[in-house]
Parts: sequence; structure tokens; C-alpha cells
Amino acid sequence: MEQQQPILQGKNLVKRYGRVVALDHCDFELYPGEILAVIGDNGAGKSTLIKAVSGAVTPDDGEVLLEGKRVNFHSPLHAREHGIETVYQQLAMSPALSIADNMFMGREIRKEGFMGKYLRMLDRPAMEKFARQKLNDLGLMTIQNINQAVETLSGGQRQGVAVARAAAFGSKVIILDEPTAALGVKESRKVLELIQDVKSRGIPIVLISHNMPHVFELADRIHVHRLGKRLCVIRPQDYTMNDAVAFMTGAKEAPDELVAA
Amino acid sequence: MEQQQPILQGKNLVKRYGRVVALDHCDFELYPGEILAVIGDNGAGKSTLIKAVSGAVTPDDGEVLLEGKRVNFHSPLHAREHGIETVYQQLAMSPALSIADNMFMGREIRKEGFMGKYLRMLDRPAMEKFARQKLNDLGLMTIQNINQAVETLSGGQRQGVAVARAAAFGSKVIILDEPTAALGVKESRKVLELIQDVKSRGIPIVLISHNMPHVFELADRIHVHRLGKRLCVIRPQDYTMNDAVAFMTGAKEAPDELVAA
Amino acid sequence: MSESASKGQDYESSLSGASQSVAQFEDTRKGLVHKIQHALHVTPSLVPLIVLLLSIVVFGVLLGSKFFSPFALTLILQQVQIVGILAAAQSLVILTAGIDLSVGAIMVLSSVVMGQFTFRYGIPAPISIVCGLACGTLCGFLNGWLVAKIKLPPFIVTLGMWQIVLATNFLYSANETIRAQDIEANAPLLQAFGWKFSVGGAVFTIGVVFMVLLILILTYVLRQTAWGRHVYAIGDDKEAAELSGVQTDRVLISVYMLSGLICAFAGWAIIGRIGSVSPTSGQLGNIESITAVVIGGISLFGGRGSILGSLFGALIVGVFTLGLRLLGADAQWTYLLIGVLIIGAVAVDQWIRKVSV
Amino acid sequence: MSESASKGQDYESSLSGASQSVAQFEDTRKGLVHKIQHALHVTPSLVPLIVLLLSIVVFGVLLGSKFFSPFALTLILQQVQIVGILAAAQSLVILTAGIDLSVGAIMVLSSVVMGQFTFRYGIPAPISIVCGLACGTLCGFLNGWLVAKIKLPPFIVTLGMWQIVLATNFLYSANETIRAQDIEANAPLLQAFGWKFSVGGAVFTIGVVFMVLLILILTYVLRQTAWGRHVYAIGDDKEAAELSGVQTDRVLISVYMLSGLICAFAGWAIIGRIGSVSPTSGQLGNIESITAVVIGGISLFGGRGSILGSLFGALIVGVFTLGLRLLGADAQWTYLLIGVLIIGAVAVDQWIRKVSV
Amino acid sequence: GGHGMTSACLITKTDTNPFFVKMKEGATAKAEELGIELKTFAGKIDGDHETQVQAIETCIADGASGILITASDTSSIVSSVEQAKEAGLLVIALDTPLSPADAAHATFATDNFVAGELIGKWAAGKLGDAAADAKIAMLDLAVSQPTVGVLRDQGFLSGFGIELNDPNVNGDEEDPRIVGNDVTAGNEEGGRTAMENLLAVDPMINVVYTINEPAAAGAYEALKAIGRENDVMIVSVDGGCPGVQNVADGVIGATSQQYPLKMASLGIEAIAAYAKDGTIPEPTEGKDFYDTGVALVTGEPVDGVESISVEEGTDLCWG
Ligand SMILES: Nc1ncnc2c1ncn2[C@@H]1O[C@H](COP(=O)(O)OP(=O)(O)OP(=O)(O)O)[C@@H](O)[C@H]1O
Ligand SMILES: Nc1ncnc2c1ncn2[C@@H]1O[C@H](COP(=O)(O)OP(=O)(O)OP(=O)(O)O)[C@@H](O)[C@H]1O
Ligand SMILES: [Mg+2]
Ligand SMILES: [Mg+2]
Repeated sequence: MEQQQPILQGKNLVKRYGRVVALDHCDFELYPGEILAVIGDNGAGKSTLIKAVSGAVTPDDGEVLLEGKRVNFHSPLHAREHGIETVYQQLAMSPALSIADNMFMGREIRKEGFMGKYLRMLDRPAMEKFARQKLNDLGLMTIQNINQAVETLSGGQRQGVAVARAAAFGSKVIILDEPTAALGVKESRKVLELIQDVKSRGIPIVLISHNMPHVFELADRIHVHRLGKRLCVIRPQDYTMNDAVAFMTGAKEAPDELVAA
Repeated sequence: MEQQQPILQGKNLVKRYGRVVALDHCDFELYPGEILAVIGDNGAGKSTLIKAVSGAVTPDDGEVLLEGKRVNFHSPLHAREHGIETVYQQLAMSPALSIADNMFMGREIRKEGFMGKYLRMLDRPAMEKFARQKLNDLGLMTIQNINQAVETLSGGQRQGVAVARAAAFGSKVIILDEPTAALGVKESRKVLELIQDVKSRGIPIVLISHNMPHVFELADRIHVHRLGKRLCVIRPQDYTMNDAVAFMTGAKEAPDELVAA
Repeated sequence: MSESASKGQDYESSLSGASQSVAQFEDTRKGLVHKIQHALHVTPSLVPLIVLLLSIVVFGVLLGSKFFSPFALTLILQQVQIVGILAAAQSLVILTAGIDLSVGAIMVLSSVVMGQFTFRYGIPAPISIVCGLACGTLCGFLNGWLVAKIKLPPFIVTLGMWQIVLATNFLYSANETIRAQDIEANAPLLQAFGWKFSVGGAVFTIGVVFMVLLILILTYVLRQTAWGRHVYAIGDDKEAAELSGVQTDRVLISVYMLSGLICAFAGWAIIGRIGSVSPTSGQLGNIESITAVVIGGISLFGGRGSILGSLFGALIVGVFTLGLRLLGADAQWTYLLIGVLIIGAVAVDQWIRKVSV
Repeated sequence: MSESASKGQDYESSLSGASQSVAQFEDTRKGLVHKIQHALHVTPSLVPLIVLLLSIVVFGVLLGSKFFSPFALTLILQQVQIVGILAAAQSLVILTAGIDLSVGAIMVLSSVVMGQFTFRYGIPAPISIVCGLACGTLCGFLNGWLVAKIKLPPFIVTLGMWQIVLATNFLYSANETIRAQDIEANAPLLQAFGWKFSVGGAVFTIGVVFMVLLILILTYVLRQTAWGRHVYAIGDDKEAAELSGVQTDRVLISVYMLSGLICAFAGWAIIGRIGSVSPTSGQLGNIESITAVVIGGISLFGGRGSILGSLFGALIVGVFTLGLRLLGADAQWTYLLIGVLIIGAVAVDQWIRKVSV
Repeated sequence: GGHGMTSACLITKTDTNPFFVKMKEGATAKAEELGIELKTFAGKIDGDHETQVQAIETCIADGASGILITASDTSSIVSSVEQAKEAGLLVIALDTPLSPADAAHATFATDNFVAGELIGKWAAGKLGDAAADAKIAMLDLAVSQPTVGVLRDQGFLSGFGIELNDPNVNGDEEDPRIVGNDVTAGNEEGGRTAMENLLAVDPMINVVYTINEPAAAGAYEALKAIGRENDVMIVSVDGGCPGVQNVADGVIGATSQQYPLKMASLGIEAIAAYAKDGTIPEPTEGKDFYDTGVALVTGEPVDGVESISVEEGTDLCWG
């Protein structure tokens, strides 16, 4: 797989927040069709990494390549237009707006004909129908009304809406930052099933998680992040959870040959 | 243990949010010295339950008893004065204030003598020393400066500060609402150790968690919450995780004899 | 292969039988009051509408035909037209969680530009009017640029802009008023918003029609177009909007520009209303427009409320002012009672929200 | 016993060897600029202080001894004393993420109460002064009660209160000014804040001393007492403060009461400053105090900034006003430049925060 | 001032009201003529006396020889005027006497009460017997009732023959002929709204007192809107050029003309004289101030009320 060209790649990424160096010359590769898990301690810089490759923060240094071509995302919208869909750790929903509004934020569907073309009227029935269908596909939604404001949902339900949005629209890459952190057992399982479903459609996924069993269950490769950089990349077949935890917490040195991988 | 008097008890609690009944005539008991886990689906009303017994929300109906005496907490401070210390799901920190300030919020230490008595001056060195010590006890703190603003900490570090605060001050009951949700493997483990440490000091703990292995590892009893009420209370010795998940998700009926428990 | 990387964790096997039904909570509360409260909660602009209708009824009963006549009621419309138009501009900005303290100043500068371009430089009135509108839009652009790009708080930006625009206005106009008679003779188009027509005893001006149409169009735009949804999203949580793909800077700048343009229209409207071009107009524009918006139920924290509410808010103040005057309250008492009204209206609003969530 | 309820999950066994060291990031940026930026970030009130000193130097160079004399410099202190005192009140409220539009009105009502109680009812001056102070505190209490208990937005509450208090002031005083001569003859204590003493060429008044002391005391209280920490916590995140054991309602009410009391002191100070008791004083108190606070670097979103900054903010405006006037700029140009100054000061502040986080 | 040049200060209530703009023009022209350095100051809004106090202090710091001031609050600035006098400055009150009047060295003023009285008398005379059942609208300045607003309002009423209760308060009269008082902020917008409000109270109003000519122009628009512009009499105060033009056009029936340019240039001359040899100007005989005069401008003179024609008014407008 490493011989292929990575679909999304970060090279030598650096991001400083004041005195903190959240990304310290970090590399990152995602190959077509794979599920890449990113694991690491709290504050290791995982969220910053995926923000840097998805346009939510501009790295101070380094470059991002999409299908081998250098890209310079200046906003999440820009990355999205290139087919990269991200669920951020802090979710990014507008609490007062409805579920359907949130799902289509920034890519609204307009009515056909005069109303849509000249009066730029939204096609609400179409958007609602689509949103309801996506939530049903996900199956985990105990949502009664698609026009309900997002703020009336529980944390788990919001998580579900965000994941459904990414899965519905991501065409090249889907990035999920701790998608199951706030979820119950049942809801987590649904999200994991969804991830496998998306993968079976051929879309590669980046999954950040602190849940080792989940990571080992799903991932094709595991990017171990430590102190702002990639420590190593391992395959779940080759190492145990114990090893992974040991690498990421610094209990064990990473094997030399993997550091370069 | 059930023969004893519960240290903290909720009877017939009801809380409505508009059209949603988050607590639907719910009972709750915590016995001295035990770890009681509360499990349930997202939106089942677990957080609302512990808010109701800790003074953060006023129930619409029902009563709360502390050591058998009816209490009427009108604020978290009030509950705290009775020795009930709570880590809420949304953490409750003032981002711009320092770690020490946050730990002592509402129970600041004043200087001795004139400065403290008449000028009400805070004894910062004492507070800082205490805070540093508590964080060291917890051991999970990668914190360099106790005067650092909380907003400069990562999510996991904040979680740690909140747990340290509760553990340091709780004298009768400690309530933890998903204390490990945002934490990494290493950090979670430290929190679990802390919980056992607190228990060994004889202080009973309420632990809300979606992590079944954690729950089964720690809990003496498990309160299964479903649709706003207590479905049943089980002992980890008597049931498997599988059973617990089945009860809480409605896959299996709860055994009749436990419903009354 | 790790031992745990099997399909699912063992304790999850029971999930297949889990209930898939939606958590249904019964609504045990019945009765009319709760139904009304719920309706009010769902349609926030109903609250000011009800307050408005109630106050019309109360004053109608107290004052009889003196108040409850087409003449008096349309007079209120004419009196609130300027505040109503400014409140529309203000609402847009407040919906994005901003505030615009420069609306009054932009209005008066635009009207001065329209007048002075026509009379000082002899430019034909239609062109001067376009210049005036452009001037308002430019001021709005500056506000928006500073807010969106330099990331300054809107309060500060528009506070500074207020002083700058007002001082520019006085310096440029040299405090000269252009008299109504001169305008009527040489450039009647400047007074277009003052042209009247009557339907029964009711007298309407172009300005009133403009105000109502403006609010209706903005209501449509805010509810039914993507741009409108983005305005709400930004007010709700700017960072979230940005992350979920809204071009926040662009939308913010467009909001402030539109607000400036609407203020410039208010500048045109005020020429119609007072006949002349006066650089001392509109000094209370800020506070009055904010009052209308707030009574109309738009949250100062952004993202919540309907622009229709602002129109009702402006009308409520208008009804109270005229009603109290007709009841014989003098200016100082009216002023005091409007203060009580502001607090009262928002308290009622709060009560309704609280009880019905 | 469930099979998984063993001690720890299997993959955690390696944790014992985990590194316990603190994540140390190197700060690779060096040099003076970064050091300065960092210092500024850590001590936010340094920014306005530097702006203040710079502007004094610039005007000193431009104007020479006319400006750079003890007399002129202490004159600025006298000129900003009222705004400075009001800004202290305003800062407290803004630190809790509120805003107080009624400071000017409360000030003038309190001064009118002091004057009218003495002259209309013949009450001894000290008692009247206490009544005036109580009156200010009461107005503050009403604000605080409405904000904390009825949970109305501070902007609305104080907007309404502003109108109510101002109208009450006009109605109660019957627009009568009590003349300086009468006060001097019969109740000189009312003018106490105007008593002067000089040190070298510098002239100080009790009012100036009061302002400086007040700010210093408040700085101490906000930094060194539990109440002060609670004020910041509420401004930061009210709900979090409530959950972590702050009695938010009580603290909020006390903040507004204290603010009212300080405004009442400002009312006493203004009698000292202008000699007489005039019900038309202080109409610009709101906007000027907010401007000072904002230039002083306190965030309008609450919880951040130092009250010392407000004093510097007031002084910056005072220095600019006097300096520009002495340079011969006329009033409108001065306003225009102050507008630019407001935006500029906050832009600099923003820049410093951005670069140095 | 610097370089041995005499310097003077002009402090007006606001610098947005055309009346004070004229005053500034007059002072500037005269100062240039006499080679005096002039600095001008103004309050931010009408009634803003704190800014005026600051201005006086600034003038002292600036080393000016004299101050010309139109006080926003006639007693509130007295303390700082005393300070200026102590510092050796000549202080001349323009337009409005201070309270007490002798707080200033001299006063060059029109009597605003007299100005009001003139239009009151004219209105009463014009109506003749109909004055007994006139319906009067009073369009005042602001809810804060600044001195000038009270003097003109009360002057008008006393000229019209209405009993004043407290001459320091507007709106406390009990005469049924008064339909009501409203405030205008002294501009067109306020004038129109206030007029509309009072017309709603009683549509048969036939006499309108206005605080100044912009308010009068606004009131006229309101009357025009209901087609009553020709049968309602509007009187006003100020006599500015646009105002006199409005008298010519029949918008305003009569206005009391004041002479801000004259006040200001006289003031500058007095400061020049004071700087030269310490001369302090003398008041007009029989009055405690130097009366720059007020004249009633109207196209329709009334017996017993002295007035000048519109042409004369135009020549003199704010001269
Ligand atoms: N906006 C910001 N401003 C300042 N510091 C930041 C910001 N975002 C992140 N940091 C800092 O950068 C470092 C990396 O943060 P990041 O959120 O990427 O960690 P993470 O690996 O996602 O942690 P977690 O597992 O807790 O989500 C942390 O020290 C954090 O405090
Ligand atoms: N402040 C609130 N306003 C309105 N509804 C609320 C509020 N707080 C909770 N709810 C609703 O009450 C129900 C129970 O919420 P609660 O937070 O107690 O669930 P939970 O069991 O803690 O869920 P989770 O596991 O996701 O934390 C949910 O439907 C939620 O939407
Ligand atoms: Mg993260
Ligand atoms: Mg919860």
C-alpha cells in the first residue's frame, strides 16, 4: 500500500500556539481506501494535525498534498470543495438552527426554476428528505423531527448528526476526531458500523480515538502521535494494543524501521 | 448493604425541560463507602439525575435526602457545603483564571491576621501549594505552572484538574459525570486509580460512564438508567457486561426483583 | 493480529436486540396556557406582535377614536419609518452577534451627500442619490472589514466609526441645512420617500411602504436563502459556522455593507420626511434602533429572533409614545414610561421563553 | 463475576513504564520583539500604559512646556476625574460580561439628591450626601436584581434604567440648578471633591485623589480577594462559575450595587468639579466611560482585563483631547481623531494578543 | 499665547447648531482682522456643560487673554469662570447671561426671554380677539429643559398673555389654550414628530411656538402633510438666514432675530482691548449686560410690536 501515492499527505508540518509547539515538523500520509487511526496522549497535537490538513488552521510551515498535488487550504470550506469532510472534536454545529440546516450548511440546495435561480430560494423539502434519509441510514438517531434545533439534542445525538453529515458528503477523504467520545455503547457501535460502511464505498478515513479496542478493530494502519510529531506507523496485525499504548505513552521506544515509514 | 441507610438518596425525582421529561419519577440511592456506577443511553437523563441530587438543577417534584434527612439544595455551593463534590460533564471551569484559582473557587483561603481578616487578602502561596500537591498526587498532570490559565490546558488536562478538585474537597460524596470521556489511555487509568484511592478513604462515589470495562472494574453496584428513570440496580458479580448493556438499551427486560431494589 | 481486534467487543453482542424506538416522553402538561406558550416559543416574533396589538387595543379603549382612527394609526407608521428602516439595518448586524452604533451617523452622512452633491456641485439628483447610497455602503464596508478581517469587536468599530462619520458629516456639510423649499423646487426626487397617497382616511408615504417592503424582503432573505441561514449561523457560533463551511468573513462584510446601504436609504427617507437636508438629524438613531430590535425579541447575543419582530418593536415604541402623549403625559413622563416598557417587554419575553423552553 | 472486571484492561499493562515527564516544547522564537509581546500579553494593562506614555511624549514634544508642565498634566487628571470614576464603575460591570448604560444617569440623580435634600428640605449636608450615595446604590441594586434574578440582559436593563433615572432626575429636580455660590455659602461639604491643594506647580483636587485611590483599591480587591476572583469567574463563564460554587446572583447584585455607589460618588465629585448641582450633567457619561474601559483593554465579553487599564484609557482620551485642542484642532477634528484612536488602540491590542497568545 | 500674539477662546454650546456656526464665523473673521489667535470649543450636545468646563481649563492652560462663552448651563460653569478670572483672563458671556450675571466681566447678549416675548406679543396681536381661544402647540428643546429653551418658551407665553406658573419650568402652565408641550431636539426631524404628536392631541391647533427655525421647518412639514400649512401660525427664534428665508416664504410667521456675528466680533474686540490696556467693556445703560439687540422679523407687522421687514432681516441675518 505504501507504494501507492498517498491521497492526502502532510509534510514537515509546524504549528505554534504562542510558546506551545503543537505540531513539530510532523509528517502524515493517508492512502486510498484505508482506515488510518491516529492515537496519542492528550495534548499530543492530534487535533491540530487534522486541522492543519483540513484547512481549519494554517500551518506555520510545511505543506499539504492532495493526490500528490500541493494544496493550500485557507478554510475548511476550501478543503470540503476538494472532497475532504471533517468532524471536528468540538463538533461545529449552529445550535439554534435545525438539523437539516446544519447538514447543508455551506452547500444548500436551491429550488429549481425561477424561485431558485433569481430569488435564490432554498429547496427545504429536498434538504429535509435527504437529511432524514441519511439519519435513518445511520440508524442511531432517536430524532423525532428533522426541523428540531440542534441545541435540543443530547451530546450523543449531535455527534451522530455530525458523523452523518461527513459520511453523506465526503467524496475523497473523511476525517473523524474522536467521533465516539461522548457516545453510549449502542451509539458508538452504530458509528463504527458507519465507518466500515464508508470504507466499503472506497473512501479513506482518518479516525482519531482514545479507544484502543475500537482502533484495533477498524484501522488498517495506526499513526502514533507523540509530542507534536509522528512517532511511528504500525499495523494492528503486527503489534498488540499493549505495544501501541507503550509507544504512544513513551513507555517503549518505537522500532527504528517504523519511524521512517 | 441495602439494609443500611443511604447516604444520598433521591425519591421520585421529576425534571421537565419543556416537552422533554428528563427525569420521570426516578429513584436513586447511594450507600456509604460504595462506588455506584450509573449507566444508560445518551439522553437517558443521567446527567440530569446527578444535577438534581447535587443542587445544580431544582427538580420539579420529588425529594433529595442526605443521610436520611431531607435537604433542599438551591445551588451547587449549597450541596458542596454539605460535603457533596461534583465534576459535571461540562466541567465548570473559568477559562481565564489560573488552575489554583479554579480549584479554590468559592472556598478561597484567606491570609492569617490583619491582611486576611480585614483586607480579606487571599493566601495565594497556600492555595498554590495545596493545588500543586493535589495535582502531583494525581500524578497525571503534565502541568508546568500552577498559575497557568485553564484555557491553555488540553481537554484532558482540564478533566484532570476537575477531578483533582473534587477528590481534594469532597468529604461525604463525590460525583463524577463521565470523568474519562475526553481522556487518553494513560490519563484514564490515573483517574480510575484516583477513584479507588478515594474509595479507600471511605468516601462513596457516583460514577457515570459509558465505558463498560471501567464500570465493571470499579463499581460495587450499577444503577441502570433508561428513559428518565431507574430501570434496575445490578451487581457486577451477578451479571455480565452483556446483560448490563442489554438492560440499558432495552434489548432485554430487567429482572423483576431488581426493579424494586 | 491482536486478540481484541475481533468484530466488536464481547459485551456488545446483546446490542442486536436493543430497542430502536425513539425515546418518547409524554407531555403531561395540558391546557391552553401551555399551548399558547409553546406557540410563542416556536414563533418568537409573535410576542412583540401580541404586545403591539394589546397596546393598540388598550390605547384604543382609553382614547377612543382619537387614537383608533386610520389617521392616527398611519401617523404612527410615518413616525416610526426612519427608526423602522434603521432597525432593519441594526437587526442584520445584531443577528450576527454584532452591534452597529453608527447607523444614525451613516444615515445622516448619506443624506448630506445626496443633498450637497445636488446643490453644491450641481450633480443631477438621481446621480447624487446613487452617490449617497454608495457612501452608506462604503461606511458599512469599512465597519465590516474591520470586524471581519482585523477581528475587532463590532462595538468598538462602530463606536469609533460613529464619531468619525458624524464629525465628517459636520465638517463636510459645514452645518448647513438645505431648505425644503429649495429641494422641492430644484430636486424633488430627493423628497421621493415623502410622497403620499391615501386609502380611506389612512395616509401612506413611499417611505412607509419602503419600510414594510424592506422588512418583508429581509424576512424572506433571512429565512429562505442560504445567505440568510449563514447570517444566523454566524451569530450562533462564528467558529462553528466557519468550520462547517460558511465563508464567515465574506458574509460578515456583506452584512455590514447591506446595513450601511439600508442606512443610506434611511438617509433618503429622512429627506422625504423632514423635507430638508439637515446634518443634525438622526442623533438618536442608534439607541432608538437598538431599542426597537431588542423589544422586537432579537437576542443581542446573536443568532436568534426574527427581523419582523424589529418592526413590531419600533411600532410598539411608536404606539406608546403617541398613546401616552394623547393621554396627556408630558415628554418627561413619556420618556420614563418608555424606559419601563423596555424592561417590561423583555421581561415578558424572558418569561415566555423560560416557561415554555 | 464478569470476565472483564479484572484489574485494568489488558492493553494497559504497559502503562507502568509510561513517561511521566512534562511535555516540554522548546520556544524557538527569540529576540526582543517576542519578549516584549510576551510581557504585554501577561500584563494586559501595560498596553494602554505605553500608549499613554507615548502620547504624552509626542504631545510634549509638539507643544513644549505648554503641555509638558505640572499644571497642564494635572489639569488632565482633573478633567478626566469624572470619567475615570465612572469608568471604574463601568469596568466592574463589564468584567462580569455586562454593560452599564445608566452610569451617567445614576451619577446625576445622586448629585441632584444631595443638592435638593440639602437645599429643598434643609437636611444637613452630610446626611444628604449619605442619602445621595444610598440613592445611587439603590439604582445599582435595581439593575443588579433585574440582571441576576429576572435574568434580563444587562444592556436592556440599564438602557431602561437610564431613561427611567434620567427622567426621574428631570422631574424631581424640576430642571433647577443649585448655584455654586449658594452651595459655597450654605453647604460647602457638597463641594468637598473640588478642594484643591498644590504640590509644586501641580494642582490636585480631592476628586483626583479619590479617583486614583478608588482605582488602586479596586485593583487590590479584584486581584487579591475572593470576591474579585468571583467577578472574573462570572464574566468568564457564568454557568461554570455557578457550578463551581460561586454565588453568582449575590456577586452580580453586589457588583451592580457597588457600581451604583461609585456612580453616586462621581455625582458628589461632579458637584466639586462644576461647583453647582445641575440636572443636565453627565449625559455623555455612558459613552465616555465605555470608551475609556475599552481603550483600557477590558474585554466587552467579560472576564479579561485590568481596572488600571480603564484609568489609563480615560487618561489617553484626556491627553488626546487636551493635546489636540492645544494644537489648535477644532472640536469636530478632535472627535474624528478620537474615533480613529478608539479603533487604533483596540487594533494594536488585538495585534499584541494575536501574535503573542 | 505663543510668540507674544494675543489669543482668545470661543466656547459655544455645540458646534453643530447653525447659530453657533455663525458665531464662530464672526469671531474668526474679527480675530483675523485684529491679528488675534482664536481657538474654538464646543459642547458635544446641548446642555453639555462639562465639556465647556474643560474648555475653560484648556484656555487657561493655553495662556489665552480672554474667553467668549455661551453657557450651556448658566450656573454650572461659574466656578471655572471664576478660576479663569483669577488667572487673569477676560470672560465675556455671549448670548446668555451667566447666573449670577456678574460672574462674567461682561455679557454681550440677546435676552432670550425678550426674544420669546416678542413673538408671543406678535402672535397675540396677529390673532386679535381670536387669541382668547387660540390653540397653542409648544415645541421645546429637550426633556432636560436647558435654560435657553425655558427662557424662550416662558417668554413667548408671557408675551402671548398666558400666566406662567414657575418661570423656570416649561409645561407647568394651566391655561387651556395650550394644547401641549413636546420636545424637538432643535432639529427638523424632532420638529415634525412633535408637531404630529400634538396635532393628534388636537388637530385644530392654530399657533405653534418653536424653539428654533429648524424645528419650525419640521413642524411646517407636519402641517403640510395634513394640508393645514396655510392656516396655522408658526413663530420661532433665531433669525438665521434660512429662517428669515422661511419667513419670506411664509413657512414661519415671525421670528426673533439675534445677532451672533455681532456678539462674537464685539467680544473679540473687547478681548483685544483688554489685552492691550486692560479695559473692561461697559454694559448697556440701564441693563446689567451689553444688549446686542433682538429684532422681530416678519412680513406682516402688528401694531404695538416693533418689527423689521424680511428684507432688513435678510441683510442683517446673523450679522
Ligand atoms: N487554539 C489554541 N490556542 C492555544 N493553544 C492551543 C490551541 N489549540 C491547541 N493548543 C495546544 O496545542 C497542544 C495540542 O493540542 P491538540 O488539541 O492538538 O491535542 P490533542 O492531541 O487533540 O489532545 P486531545 O486528545 O486532548 O484532544 C496542546 O498543548 C494545546 O493546549
Ligand atoms: N438544559 C436543558 N434544556 C433542555 N433540554 C435538556 C437540558 N438538559 C438536558 N436536556 C434534555 O434532557 C434529556 C436528558 O439529558 P441528560 O443530559 O441528562 O442525558 P444523559 O443521560 O446525561 O446523556 P449523555 O450520556 O449524552 O450525557 C435529553 O433529552 C436532553 O436533550
Ligand atoms: Mg484533540
Ligand atoms: Mg450526560
